[in-house]
Formats: sequence, structure tokens, C-alpha cells
Amino acid sequence: MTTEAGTPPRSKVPKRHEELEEVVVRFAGDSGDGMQLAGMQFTNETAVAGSDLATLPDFPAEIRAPPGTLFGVSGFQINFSSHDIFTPGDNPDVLVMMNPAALKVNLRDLKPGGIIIADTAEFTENNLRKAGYATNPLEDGSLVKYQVFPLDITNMTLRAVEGLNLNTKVASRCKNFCALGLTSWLFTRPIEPTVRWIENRFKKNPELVEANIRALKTGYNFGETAEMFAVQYEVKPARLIPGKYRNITGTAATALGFLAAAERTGLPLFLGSYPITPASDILHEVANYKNFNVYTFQAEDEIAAVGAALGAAYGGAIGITTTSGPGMLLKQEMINLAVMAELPLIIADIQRAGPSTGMPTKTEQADLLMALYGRSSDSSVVILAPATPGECFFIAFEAVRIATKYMVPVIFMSDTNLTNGAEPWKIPNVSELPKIEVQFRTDPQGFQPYLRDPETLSRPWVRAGTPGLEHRIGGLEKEDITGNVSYDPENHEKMVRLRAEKVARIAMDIPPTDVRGGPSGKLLVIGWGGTYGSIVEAVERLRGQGKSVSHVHLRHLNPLPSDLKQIIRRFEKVLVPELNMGQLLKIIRAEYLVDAKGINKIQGQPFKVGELMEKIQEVLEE
Amino acid sequence: MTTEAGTPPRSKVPKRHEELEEVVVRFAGDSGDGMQLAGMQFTNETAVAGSDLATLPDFPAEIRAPPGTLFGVSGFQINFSSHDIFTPGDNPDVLVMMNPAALKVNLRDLKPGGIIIADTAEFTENNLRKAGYATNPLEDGSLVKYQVFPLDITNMTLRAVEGLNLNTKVASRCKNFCALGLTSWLFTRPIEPTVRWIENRFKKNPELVEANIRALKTGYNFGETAEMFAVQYEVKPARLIPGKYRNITGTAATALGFLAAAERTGLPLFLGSYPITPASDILHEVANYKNFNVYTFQAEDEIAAVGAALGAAYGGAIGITTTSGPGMLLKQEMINLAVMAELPLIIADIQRAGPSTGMPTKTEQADLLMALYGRSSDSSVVILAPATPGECFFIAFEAVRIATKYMVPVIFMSDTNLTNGAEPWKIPNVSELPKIEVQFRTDPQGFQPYLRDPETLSRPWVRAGTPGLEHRIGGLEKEDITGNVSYDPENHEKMVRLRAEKVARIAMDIPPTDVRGGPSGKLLVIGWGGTYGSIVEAVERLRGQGKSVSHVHLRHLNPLPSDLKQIIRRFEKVLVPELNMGQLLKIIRAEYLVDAKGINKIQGQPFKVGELMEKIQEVLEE
Amino acid sequence: MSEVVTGKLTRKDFMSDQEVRWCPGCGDYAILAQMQKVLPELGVPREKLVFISGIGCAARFPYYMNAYGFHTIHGRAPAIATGLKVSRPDLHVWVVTGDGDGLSIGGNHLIHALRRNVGIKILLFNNRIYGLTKGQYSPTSELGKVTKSTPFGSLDYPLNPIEIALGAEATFVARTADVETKHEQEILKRAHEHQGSAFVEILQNCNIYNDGAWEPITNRATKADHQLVLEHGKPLIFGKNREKGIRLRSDMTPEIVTLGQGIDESQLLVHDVTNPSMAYILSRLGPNFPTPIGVFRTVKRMTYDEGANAQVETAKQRLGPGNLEAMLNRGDTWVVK
Amino acid sequence: MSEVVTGKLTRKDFMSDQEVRWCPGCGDYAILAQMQKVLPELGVPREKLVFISGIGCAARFPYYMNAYGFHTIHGRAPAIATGLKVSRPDLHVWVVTGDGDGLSIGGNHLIHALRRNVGIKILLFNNRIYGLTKGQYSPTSELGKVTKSTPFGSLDYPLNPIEIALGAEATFVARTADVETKHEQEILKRAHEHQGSAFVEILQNCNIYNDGAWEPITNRATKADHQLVLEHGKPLIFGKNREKGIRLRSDMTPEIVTLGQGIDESQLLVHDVTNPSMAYILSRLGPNFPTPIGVFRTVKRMTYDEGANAQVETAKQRLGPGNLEAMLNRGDTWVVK
Ligand SMILES: Cc1ncc(C[n+]2csc(CCOP(=O)(O)OP(=O)(O)O)c2C)c(N)n1
Ligand SMILES: Cc1ncc(C[n+]2csc(CCOP(=O)(O)OP(=O)(O)O)c2C)c(N)n1
Ligand code: SF4
Ligand code: SF4
Ligand SMILES: [Mg+2]
Ligand SMILES: [Mg+2]
Repeated sequence: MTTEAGTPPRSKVPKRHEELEEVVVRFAGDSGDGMQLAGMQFTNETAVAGSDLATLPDFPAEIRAPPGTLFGVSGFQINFSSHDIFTPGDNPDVLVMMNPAALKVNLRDLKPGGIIIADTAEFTENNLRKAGYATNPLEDGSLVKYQVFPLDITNMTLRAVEGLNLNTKVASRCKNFCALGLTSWLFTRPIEPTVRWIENRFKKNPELVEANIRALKTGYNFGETAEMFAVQYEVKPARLIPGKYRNITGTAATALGFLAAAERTGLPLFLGSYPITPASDILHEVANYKNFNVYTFQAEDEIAAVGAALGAAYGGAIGITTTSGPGMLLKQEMINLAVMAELPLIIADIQRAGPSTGMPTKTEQADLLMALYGRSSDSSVVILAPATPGECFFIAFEAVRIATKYMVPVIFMSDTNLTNGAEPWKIPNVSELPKIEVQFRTDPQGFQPYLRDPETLSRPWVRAGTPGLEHRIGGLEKEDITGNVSYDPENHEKMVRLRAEKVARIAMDIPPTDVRGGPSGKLLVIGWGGTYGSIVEAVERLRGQGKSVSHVHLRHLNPLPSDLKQIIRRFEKVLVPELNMGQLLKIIRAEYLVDAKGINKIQGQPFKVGELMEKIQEVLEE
Repeated sequence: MTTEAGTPPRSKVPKRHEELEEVVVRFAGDSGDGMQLAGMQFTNETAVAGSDLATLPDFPAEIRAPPGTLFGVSGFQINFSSHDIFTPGDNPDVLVMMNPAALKVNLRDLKPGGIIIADTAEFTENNLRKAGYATNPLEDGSLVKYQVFPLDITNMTLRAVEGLNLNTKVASRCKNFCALGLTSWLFTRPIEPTVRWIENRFKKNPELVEANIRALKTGYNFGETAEMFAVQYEVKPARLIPGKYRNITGTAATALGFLAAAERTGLPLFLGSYPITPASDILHEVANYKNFNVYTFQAEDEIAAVGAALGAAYGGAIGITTTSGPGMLLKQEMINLAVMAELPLIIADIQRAGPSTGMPTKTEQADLLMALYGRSSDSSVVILAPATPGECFFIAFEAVRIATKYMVPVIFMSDTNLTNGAEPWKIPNVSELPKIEVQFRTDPQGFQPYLRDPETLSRPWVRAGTPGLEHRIGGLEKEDITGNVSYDPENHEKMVRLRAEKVARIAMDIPPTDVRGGPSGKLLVIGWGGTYGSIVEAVERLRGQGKSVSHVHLRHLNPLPSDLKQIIRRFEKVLVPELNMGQLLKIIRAEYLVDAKGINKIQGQPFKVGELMEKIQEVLEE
Repeated sequence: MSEVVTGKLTRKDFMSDQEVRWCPGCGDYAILAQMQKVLPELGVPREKLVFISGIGCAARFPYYMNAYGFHTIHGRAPAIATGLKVSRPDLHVWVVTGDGDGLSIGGNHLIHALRRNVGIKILLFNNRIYGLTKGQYSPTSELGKVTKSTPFGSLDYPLNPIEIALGAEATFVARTADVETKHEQEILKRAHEHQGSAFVEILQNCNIYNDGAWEPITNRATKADHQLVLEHGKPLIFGKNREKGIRLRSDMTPEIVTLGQGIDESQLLVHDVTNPSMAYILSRLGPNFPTPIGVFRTVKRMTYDEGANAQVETAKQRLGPGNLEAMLNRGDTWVVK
Repeated sequence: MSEVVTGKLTRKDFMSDQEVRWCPGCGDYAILAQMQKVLPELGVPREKLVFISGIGCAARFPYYMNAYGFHTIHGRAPAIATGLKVSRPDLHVWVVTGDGDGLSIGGNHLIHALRRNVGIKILLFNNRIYGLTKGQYSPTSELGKVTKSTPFGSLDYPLNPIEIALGAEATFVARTADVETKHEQEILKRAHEHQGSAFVEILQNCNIYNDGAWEPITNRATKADHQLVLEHGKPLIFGKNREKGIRLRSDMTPEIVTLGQGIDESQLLVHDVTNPSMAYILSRLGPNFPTPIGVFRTVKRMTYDEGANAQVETAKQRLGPGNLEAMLNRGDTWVVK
């Protein structure tokens, strides 16, 4: 369905209307409370209403932690606005809290004067104790700084679904929709998209359709009718670039990017993967699209997953594998084989926090050096990183383009928050997508497996099965041109340099670097990956304050853009904010011999805009 | 046996004696011809004769390539001298060639006027053709530049062993000893050590003892009696530091270093390994020493090998694993677990050439960045690299010392040529070895698994099995002090930084950096690993020519020595020669922001001294 | 961390101070409880007990045991346990793994630990699903399974953990189920007592992602007809009234017979834990047969850790205890003055 | 590289231009020759043939075949072959592996390829040693083996490749030997003809590091007594004068009997390639029995690649061929003007 953003559906109520520029709402409850779902549906309503938005889901580590515990709290934050926004927001204006543990965990982030909506049914003595509250915060006056709306959401829900044939357990599970309905009313969001979603999701169970819709509407109508809320807020549609939009998560955008690129080449897509948080969802997503000539293969481990993808590439398919840190390093030997065999291979590494198992559900961007250098001996691959959830589409597409054009492995580096986050996405026109032309070699005349295109240095891609081109490749060093095994010393040096040069030349095939802000000045901030939103906002606000600071966000990490050197030279100082100990920083310093400094956060959490502004300002004032 | 180097056993012959300072001999033949053995025995004789020496074995890729082929040639080069030497030599003075293929492959390296000893029996039409000779080079005058001694070594050998109960095939296999005997005579080397070696090696087969000794003596006596050789050369004993010496290979030194360190701690040594060229020999060597409380475990793969070593460390043993490039990357996930668990673990990576399978029998030093960065997320480990075969002992020892003192994984980086090379080695006195004191925590009072020593930041090592200290560890992020699982954002940052800081502080526990040459000047050459000999010789020669060039050779690659920064500042230019595309170079540039340049060779071969001198000179003259 | 306990231990002594964090209703709770109940009977001091696990829901097990515990990486626990057990034969080393951890990424380590007969005890919690990663099919999931990663149904024929263990010639192979508390305790005890590697498949319910996976086998109402309790030396009988038995046809295929009509126990297969063919046939009875629980096979064979330690002792006897001085000075030496 | 050949191919057409670089006398030469001899009979166009190998001496095989070849990394060939075969069911994909490559580092991929029944043919050259790395013991080496890495003798009980393949429920499991040229050709042909995964163990002599490993079985003088040639539907008979047979005791253990003294063929086991228990018993006959060569088991089952391609087809039929425009525009959309 397509609505016109100019006229979002609206309820007519006699309540006071207040217009807001930007709101940050955070839903939180037990991992079994359906908070991710409520958040995602609210996001969708908000997108359809034409706001710009950014989201930040925050999963607990446990599948279903015991109810009421602090470590079992699952949260979902959304920032929406009538102007351009780039981050999920530092501090929420509104907390929708399903139990005391959720309140305990999230209260410290709430803005002074912010709104708290809490389900009183869950503020039992037992739950308060589990959350570490001696007294009930809804009643003990400790929340005077905030606008508190205690509400028995559970009971409202149970009453709403009375008469349906549901036991209490199932019935009370609908309460997330009740909370969502109320929140939707409060911010004048259209609930129709959610109604449609419910109808589709539970189509095999009409009772559940009815129950959830009733819960949703109960919440919505409560806002409208009850005396509790005096004000209804509104956030006007954002002035986005004209076009057709949808809401998209990083996961979906990545999957669609790969699918679109494969479709453009006309080749089958083969995705070999082994489940791992947070990469698994890309596999799940792609698996639905078998009608696009898609093979998805859940392998026995990460090595087999990437191996199968490489085997498929050898057979002429778009071979892709998806994983996260601990799985990524297991793939390096196979990636190295692809480097030697010079076959196209796409590896998506969705970075998560910490070495070893670390904190699997949290974000970080600390796999960059591993992606660059984690293979034995000198072996250069291409590294790309999207900056926003929606951009995952274009970078995934670009990964396929480069891999097939240059016969080279390409690592696509995303992260937990990028992949789980969402934003409104201007749907590209299929005809506007970049060209990908794959030409298999079929002519036996003059064929040599390692004869290179003089411009790209790419060797020919020969689909196994092509008559007259039978040949052998492998991981031993190969002789230039013939591809025969060779231990010749000079040949080895030549081949190592050729492989590196092939990757280096790709710098000529990437767009000029975009500098946000003045082309020269006091400070250049260089970022990469999912920190984009926070950096943009911090830098723009500082520029709004008249500070001489500009921003470059790299999508191409290897090779680096060839104009970067000149850009850096035009600034006095360079700062590299990263969610790691300083990885791009090392590369920039080694490459450009500039005394760049890092802003580093290693907490499994994104940068807050305020945090960044503070650190940047410090450097500006030094 | 101990002989006094002052009086090496010598034959009394009426031939002309000529004294030489330094000689480079290269043996070569089919991989089945026993050239490695001949080379090693000649090395041993030379060591016992008191020369300084350095060796370079060069294996073919195939186990037993078809006889007579170019790719099947196996070579062994030794440089020996009456003064200090550091490399196996750039160009041989003497070639001992067992067939035409050997001659073809090696001739280009022979010094003008050099000696060629060739087994004429193998210069058959068939073998000449396989080697690509149209005519017999021994006869066609193409070798006029050299002193050629064509000799029917095969036939001499067969005649020597006549009467023994050996078939021709077995008998002719003794010819390597015949060639060795002749070469030993030519350079006045004592053959007694070889006689003893033969007696011991074939003690179960007296016929073979007799045959090989006869062959050896036949060669030796031929030199003495035949009219062919007018001159017998002599290389006087080198003036080495006084002490007791033996000849040692890098493999043996590494094994002994680990064994000695484990012995000093009083703990069992557990070596988990999976065979891979060129690391396997360390496993083979260590496996002989079970009486030292040694467990060797040939695992099903590299992951299991390092896993078992880590399990043993958890139980209080010295856990070691040995491997080479393609196996190394498979171990990174387990190394990362050791980083998190903060357990001592020693990983030896014997670097070989090329990405993927590459050129497995050739040398390179291109795994440095993988060792540093090849794990997911920020995870710092200690990296050490020996400079010479004999030094492998001390660096292996140091690896164990650091791992156990700091509860940290230590990567020991050697390479093909270091491990296969040999040199005279001053045997250390056991009492002079550095102290390693391991103290397991046994006191339950106040025990916390991650409570750190305030100085070293090391956590306690608790042997599983200690009463009252039962606790749980793992790869999830741990809470400071308690070691409980923690997803707390600030705690994660703290722990990542603590782990990094622990490694960084080890810089305070390493000796001051030795600068060879002036403490300041025009050019500083920074090297690491097995390039030591070539760099020392190149730099010393240039200094001999009055050039302002000094040399630092790093044994500690992570952390880097804390005085390195100051040293670098005292030079105008910095050069980093490496057998890779510039890996230490990247680190030096990023760390010290100095415009260091690389000298890079990627041919599976060590630097030649001449090569290095030339490149260094270029930079000096720039 | 925990006090040194003297005197007889109780179940509580094996409970760690960590809150158990499986989903409410998960079968893992029952397994944990049985382990904690059975340990006091084994007379093993707490400090000699080590639990090593990989990654997965099951693999959280060590955190909840008051003993030594190491939660390692995905699939590799048998390798780590091997190194520990070989160098520390005095310890009792248990491996806890899942069907994904143990049979997917870790299949090879499992097989090799079993064929080596390292004296470790491997418990495979089989819930036929990947729990921790939220519900993808596992190597033991049934063909055609629809999961997040297989919306059109899975295509791979499942692995049979017992058959794989037998194929690796494991010396102790058994099966039990989370809810069969007494049986489970018995099997854990026997695994402990076995000298070499013990492999125990534990049928476990994941009520979140694969609820009811073992339904007819473990459900009180249906289990009599769907469970075949193996006992050494006893004929294979099952059914509510123990009225059904298993007989072998002449072509070595099993068949279900009803006792009574001319058929008596003497015609039935008699379980023999030392007979490999018996174990094999029982391991693949097929869908129309009851599912055996109990010990399939147990035989005695030298363990790897015994062998490794014997080699150390023999070497010491033969060569004398390691002498560093002598080792450094081995071979030809010379003195420079 | 090579010309397009029309008309009937000959052995020579399958020989590549690369010099064969195994040690003189290596058993691999014979296997290569049989493969090159048998291929012309199969009527497969050369370009449709792909050989994929891991690392090891055996793994050099693809270089010598004039076909498509990929010499990959240690132990992982089955995974690479799986990706290729699934996406290119038109190709004939052979995997060549060694006992180390296939059963040590690559054991897990082997098992999983077999249980999935991917339509690839896996040839395991078993020389019971690591050849390429110069002579360490392998997972099939006999217990107590003294090698470079085990100077005091190995401690691990060997894996039995056939038993492991059966444990993974492989649909075609066979054994042959390098020197049994005719038998080998026959088995290669049958492996080719089998629809799903075919697993073939080839006993291979490494004359450098493990000479005579299969001596009594493959030696002309002794093999009649040490080889048991399996043929479907035929009784198990062997011996110089075909005077010995194999019978099953009532406890399912096999015994050797001499034909004649009141014992005739009718009492012998009759080989049945569809009977899993038969295959299992034959796979572990033990040291006092002859070594079976031939097909142990073959059954038909859906292959993974068929299944995967069928899912693509079904999805296309059900959802229509992929429409990029529609996919991008899925779900709720809105227009900004
Ligand atoms: C190297 C690596 N790959 C993948 C993962 C993700 N992962 C964690 S547990 C798991 C599977 C869990 O399934 P199972 O072993 O059956 O345990 P369960 O959760 O069902 O108890 C996977 C795929 C990981 N942690 N590490
Ligand atoms: C990751 C990795 N580990 C180890 C090796 C070294 N390696 C190469 S082949 C091989 C074993 C060879 O044995 P097998 O598979 O039996 O083959 P064979 O040489 O006997 O034919 C080993 C350990 C390697 N190449 N890569
Ligand atoms: S997801 Fe399943 S296996 Fe994991 S804890 Fe929850 S119920 Fe148990
Ligand atoms: S080492 Fe053995 S297996 Fe390898 S080529 Fe030589 S004989 Fe054959
Ligand atoms: Mg599971
Ligand atoms: Mg082998």
C-alpha cells in the first residue's frame, strides 16, 4: 500500500495538539514481552507517516531470560523527526516500560521531564525485588522529575480480548499491541499498517488476529478517550528527497542488495552460511527468495559455508557468505584461496562486540584489521562498509560489482546496530542501478587462465563446464599467464605484486570522496561504517556553532580512495572516531603519516552525539 | 664428544695448502640423493672444526620428484669462515653436483672461477635432456670460466662397497657419502664425526655402516691421492666467544628452548600440533623427549591442536602449539579465547611463502600482521621473533617466561630458513638461564579469578583441581575482578583496555634495544626475524666503507621496545628490509609517524647481502 | 569463590552462585538437576570435577555447576578437554555440548575424541534445533524441517548421534532423556564409571524453538509404546503391558512382535552391550520402532590418556628423568678457548 | 588450454599437459591411470568433469587430469564440491582426498557431504600415512605405529573409513585398491552411475613412507586369502580355491568356515548392498578376516542438489520468477513529493 505522506491518517480528538520536531521513544520489557515487535511496528507506522527515523534495537544476551530480571530486558529505541535525522537519539523523550526491570535499566537515559508509561500490573513486589527496587518507584515519589503515566496495560488487554477463546497466558501476550496502540495515539501515528501486519502474520489463526487488533485499538482509543493524556503530539512529515519510500532494516537492505546485484548479472546467487548472531538474519531473509535463482546453504560450519560459496563461484554463480567475528576468522584460509584462485567471492562480516565470544548481541567495529590482515602472507582483498541501514543495499550491490569485475574477494563489513537498525529508504529504480556486466570466457582461442585484462588486471572468469577451456587452478603459487604451479622466485614476487596492484587499481573505479562541510579547515573527522549518523549529527551541530570541522565517511576501506591524501592535507588536524581501540586510525597514520587521533568507545554501544561533540570540541580547543 | 677446536683432526698430505677466510659450498642433486644429509654432516664436521658457519637448505616441493628433473633438485648451502659470519652466503665458491639438473639450477649462482665437482655417471643423455641441456656442459666447453672436476662418483662408490651384500640400488645410494668425503678432504674437515654418525644411525644394519663409511673414506682418500686436486684448502677456526659449542638447527633450538623453559618451571610440557611444513620438525623433535614430562599430541587439525594446548594450560601445563601460515589462521579463534580466559599459551608460527598454499617449502616473513591483528575484535597478544637459528632457543624460552608471568598468549614467529638453518651455538649453562617462577594460586582466602597483580596486571593461574578455588571462565566478556559474565558497557571497555595494557606493560620487562653501529646518524635499518644475518653483514660492510648506517633488530614485535621511539628520532632516515610487502614497515610508520621505507623481497628466498647493500646505498645517496 | 567442603557433599554443594538463565521450561534445567543430584553419590571431590563446553544454550551448563568450568568456543570443547585430561588424568572431565555444537561445527573433534578413547564424558543435549541462535535447524533435525533458515523445508538427512558415535568406535554409547530423571542419573553414573570416553545423547526439549521434539518418546502417556529401555542381558521388551518385543529376521532386520501368540521372550533379541552389531541395529531401528534409551555399547580399551602417561613413565624409566644439561650438550660439541 | 574434442574420447584425452610428480612407484599412478581409462567409457564430455581436491600427495590428482580441476585447501574439498554441485547439477564432480585430508582435518565435511547425499563422488586414497608432510601417522594408521611424530608409537585407535561413511548413512560405500586395476575401474564406474554421494576408499601404497601397508591384501601371492570380493546377491567366499566362506553366528558375529565338511554355500552370508547391517558387519570384520573390497552398500535417496534445485523450481512456480521491482517495493511504501 502506498499512502501520500502529505496526508497521514489522523484521529480527530478534542485534545490539545502539540507539534514536535523530533521525538525519541524507547520501548522496553521482558524478552518475552514482544518489545522488538512493538518497536518495529511503531517504526513502520512512523515511516508511513513520512517522518525521517532511525532505530536501535537492543537485545538481551539470553533467549528468554527469567521474567522480571535486569539482564532479561529487551529494548527498542526509535528517533523520528520532521527534519533529517541520523541517529536513534542519545536520550529518549518517552519510555514505554512493561516492568520494573525495564524501568530500572532505562531510566538513567530518560531526558529530564520525559514521559514514562508503565504497566502497573507488572510492578508487583516480586518483580520490584528482582529489579532491585526497595519501594515502588511509581508510588514512592522518586520519579517527580518526569511525567509518569501508570496504567494497568495487562488488565486493559485482558478485558479487551474477553470473550475470545484464549487462555490468560496467550491473552496477556497481546499487551505489547495495547502499549503500541497507546503510543501510536500519543504521537498521531497511523495504526492501519499495523492492523494489516497483524492480519497477515496471524492469518492462520483468526482468534489471534482479532485479539491483537482489539488490544491495539484499546490502547489507541484509551489515549483518545481517557482523561489521562491532555496532549497529543504530532511530528510532521520530514522533507525527504522526493520519491517512493519504504522502511528498511540493514538486514533487509543487505539481502536485497545481494539479490538485486545477482539479478542484474543474470547469475544464480549462492549463499553459504552458518548461523551466528547477528548475521543469521541475512541468511533467513535471503532464504525466502528462492524464486530469484537463489540457493541458500546452511553449512556444517563457517569454513564449509565459505567453501561452498567459493565452489559455486567457480561454477559461475554469485558466491556469498555471511558471518560475524568468530566465524569470520575461520573463513580466512578459504578467502586466501580465493585470492590465489582469483575468483569472485563476497564475504559479509556483521561485526559484534568483543574478542572471543565477547558480547554477541552488542555492536562494535573492531574487525577491520582482521579483515585487512587476518590471512597468512601478503594477501590483499577489497573492503567495503555501508554507513546506514539503507546504504547496506548499495554497498552490497557494489560488493558484487567489484568482485565479479576484478575477480577478487570483497569483504562487506556491517555491524550489529547497522543490521538491526532501520530507516526510511528511497526505493531505487531498477533501471538506475549500476551496471554489472559479467562476461564468462568461452573462446578457447588464445585462452590462458591467468592472462589479465590490461586495465583491470582481472583474469578471465571461466565457468566450469565450458568446452575447450578445461584447466586447473589451486592454492599453490601460479605462474603468470599460464596459471601453472610455479616455485620460481621472480614469478612469486611478480604474482604477489600483481594481486596487490589489481586491488589497488580499484581506487580508480570508486567515486570521489564527499567532504561534508568545508573542503579545508581546522579539523577533519574521518569515520567509517555504522557511526555515520552520530558523526554527521555531531559535526553538523558543531558547524552550526561556527566550528571549522568537516567530515569524511569512508565506504571503501581497501583500497582507500585516492583523493583522501589530498583532502587530509587540507586540514590541520584529523580525528578518527571508532567503536574500537583505533583500527582505521592505524591505517590512516601509516598511510598518510598524519598525527591523527582517535575517539574510541568500546562498550558495545553506538556513539552518542553529545559524547562525540564533547570530544571533538576538546580537540578543536587544544 | 668434545674436541678442542684448536687442533682439528687433519690429514697429512703432500698437496699444496691454501688458507681461505671464508668458503661457500653448495651440494645439490635429486631429492633422493641424500644431499640434505651430506650437507648436514658437512656442517657438523665444519662446526667441530671450529669454523663459524651458517646454512641454507633448499627443499624441492615434491617428496620424491622423478629423478633428473629440474623441479626435483634438492640443495644445501653452507658458508663457513674463520671470522664471524651471519649468512649462508650469496654465491657459492663450490658446487657439488650430483646430476645435470642440479648443475642447471645452481650454476647461475656460482662465483666466477668457482669449483664444480660433478658426478659424471649421471650426465647421461636422458638426464641431460631432462635438464634441458642440448650438449654435455662438462664436455662442451661452456664451463671454461670455472674449475670443473668431472668424477664418476657413482662408480667409485659401487667399487668401494663391492663385496658387501648390497644390491646396486642400495649401494649407489651411498654416493652422497663419497661426495661428502671428497668435499671434506678438499676443505680439511674432520670426517670422524660423520663416521660416528653413520655408526649410530645404521647400528641395526652393520652392512650399511660399512658401506657408507667405505664410501666416505673413498671420497676422502681420492682427494688425498688422486692427481686431480692440486690444492687442499683450509679455513682456520673462527675466534668465537670462548665456551662449549655445538652445531644447532633452528628446529632443534626451538624444541630445546621450550623443553628447557618447561623444565625450569617444573611443569609438564604439552605440545599439541598438526603436521605442516616447515613446522612439523619441531613436533618430531619434541616427541623424543617424553622423559622430560612431555606430552606430544598430533591432533586432528590445527584447531584441536591449539585447543588441547589451551586445555593443558588450564590444567597447569606449559601449553604449546606449532604451525605455519595456513594452520595459524585456524588457531586464531582459540588464541582469542586464551586472550579472554587469560591463560598462558605459546603459539609457534614457522612462516612459509605465499598466501594460501603458496610455496610451502620456501621462506617468507609475511605473517606478522596476521599474528598481530588476525583475530576478531581488539585482542592484543605478545609477539616475539628470533633472529638466528641458535637464538630460537632463547626466544622460545622467553616466550614461556612471558606467557606464564603475564597469563597471556605469546606468538613465536620463526620462518622456513631459520628453522632449517644451522649455526655453531654456544651451549648455555643451565644455571645461567633466566628464571621462570610459576606460582599457582592455592589460597581460597580472598580469591577472585580476575583479581590482578597490580604490577603485571596478571590474573592468578589456578590449576583445575585446587580445592576451594572452583570457578568458571569462558569466552564471554567477564566482569572485572570476579570474572563473571558481564554485558555492562563500561566494564567491557575497562576489560578491553586492561587486556591491552597488560600486554603493553611487558615493554618494561624487555632488555634495552641494541643498536649495532653508531647511536645516531644518517640511516637506521630496522629488521626482525631471519633477515638478521644478511642485514648485519650488509650494514657492517657499509660501515666498513665509512657509511653512516646503524642497525636495530627487533626480537619483540609486540609490545615494541619502549626505547625504539628515541632511537628512531636520532636518525635521519629509516629503512625496514623485510621478506614481505612491508609489514613491520606499516607498524613503524603508524606508531612513530616516521617516513620509513621498505626493502622488500618476496621470492621465497633470503636477502642476499649484495642486494641489501645496493638498496641501502641507494637510500644513503638519495 | 567457594569454600573447601569436607564430609559428604550434597546436591547444593554443586550449585554455583550464578542465576540459571535458560528459558523457563527448558529441558536443560532437568539435566542440570540430575547432574547435581548424582554427583554427591560418586564420591568425587568437587575440585576434581571440570565441565567444559562449547557454545549454545546447553553450553552454559558449566556456569551453574559449582566445580571447575570452562565455557569455550563453538564445537571445540572435546579438543580442549583432551588436552586437559591427557595432562591431568586425575581430573574428571565432562564435556557438555549441543546437537549443533557437537555434530555440526564440532563433529570432527567429537569423532576423534571418541576414537582415541580419551577418558572424558561427553553429554550431547539433543534438542534437534539451534537454540542459542534462535531456531535454525540442526544436523539432527528431521528432513523437511521448516525453520528460519529453511522456509521451504530442510534438505539434509539428519545425522544419528548414536550411529556416528558407534561409527567412531566409541567405547561407551548411551542415550537418555531430560525428563527421565532416574534413568538419566543411572546413565550419568555409568558414564562416570566407564574408563574411557563416554558418549551420552540426552534427548532435550527446547520449548521455545522446537517444543515437543521428543513428544511421543518422553510423554508419560505415550512413552511405554515409544521407549525401549535397554538393559544388558535382558530381552528387548516394551509396551504398556510389556507385551511387545523385538526380534531379528534372518536377514538381520529387526521386527516388532507381540508376545503371547506362540512368541515368547526366548525368541527376542537379548541386549548385549559388548556386541557391536547389536548396538548398530538398535541405533537405527527406524521410525516405526520404539526409541531405545540406555547403554547401546560399552567395551574396555586402553584410553588415550593412560597411554600418553604410560609413554612418559616408560621414557623416564628407559632414558632416566629428563636431564637438561645432558640434553643441551647432546651430539658433537667442541670448546673454543 | 586444450582443444574441444569431438567424437569418442580416449584415455589420452584425459591426460593433462602437466608432468606427473608423484614419487616413482607411488600407488597414485595406478589410480590416475584407471580413472583415465574408465572415463572414455562413461560418455561424459570432458568439460563437464571437475576434480576437486584438498592438500596432500593424493590431492595433486586434478593437475594430471585434462578436465576442470581445483586443488583447494586442506580438508575442505567436499565443501567446495558441494557448492559447485548444488549450483551446477549438470557437472560431474569428483573429490579426491587422502586419509589425512579426508579423515583428519576434513572428517566433518566428509560426513556432512555424505549425510546430505550431495551428488559428488569422493575418492579417499588411503595410504595410512601423511605422505606430503613426510611421514606422520594418519587417522587410519594402525595403533602403535612408529612415525616421525610418534617415536614411541601412536596411541590412537584408527578410524575405519567405511564404518565412518556408513555411520553417516552414505548412500554408496565401496572399497577398492590401487593395484586392482579392473576392480577399480568397475567401482569408479559404479560410483559415477550412482545418483547421490559415492564414497570410495582406495587402498593405496605409499612406497616412501609406508611401503607395504596393504601388503597381504594386495599382493598377488597372498591376496586370495586376504581379499573378500563383495558381489551383490553372491555368498561371501574367498581363498585360493574359493574354499572359505563367511557365516554369521546367532549372536550376529561373523566366522570363517571352510566349505566342504558339511558346510555349503547356502549357510554363508549372501551379500546384499541394500542391507545396512550387512554393510556394517562387513566393514568391521577384524584382523583375522579377509578385507572386503567392492560395494558395501548402495541405496537410492533424494540428493541434496536435486532437492535444492527442486526448491528453486517450486518457488518459481509458486511465486513466479523473481521480480526485482516488486521485491524492492514490498511492504508498506509511501511517496514523498
Ligand atoms: C564460530 C562460531 N560460529 C557460530 C556461532 C553461533 N552459534 C552459537 S551456538 C550455535 C548453535 C547452537 O546449537 P546447539 O549446539 O544445538 O545448542 P543449543 O543452543 O540448541 O543448546 C551457533 C551456531 C558461534 N558462537 N561461533
Ligand atoms: C591447514 C593446513 N594444515 C596442514 C597442512 C599440511 N598438510 C598438507 S597435506 C597433509 C596431510 C597429507 O596426508 P593425506 O591426506 O593422507 O595425503 P597423502 O599425502 O598421504 O596422499 C598435511 C598435514 C596444510 N597444507 N594445511
Ligand atoms: S532457546 Fe530452547 S534450548 Fe535454549 S534455553 Fe530456551 S528453551 Fe532451552
Ligand atoms: S610420499 Fe608416498 S603418497 Fe606421496 S607421492 Fe611419494 S609415494 Fe606417493
Ligand atoms: Mg541444539
Ligand atoms: Mg595419506
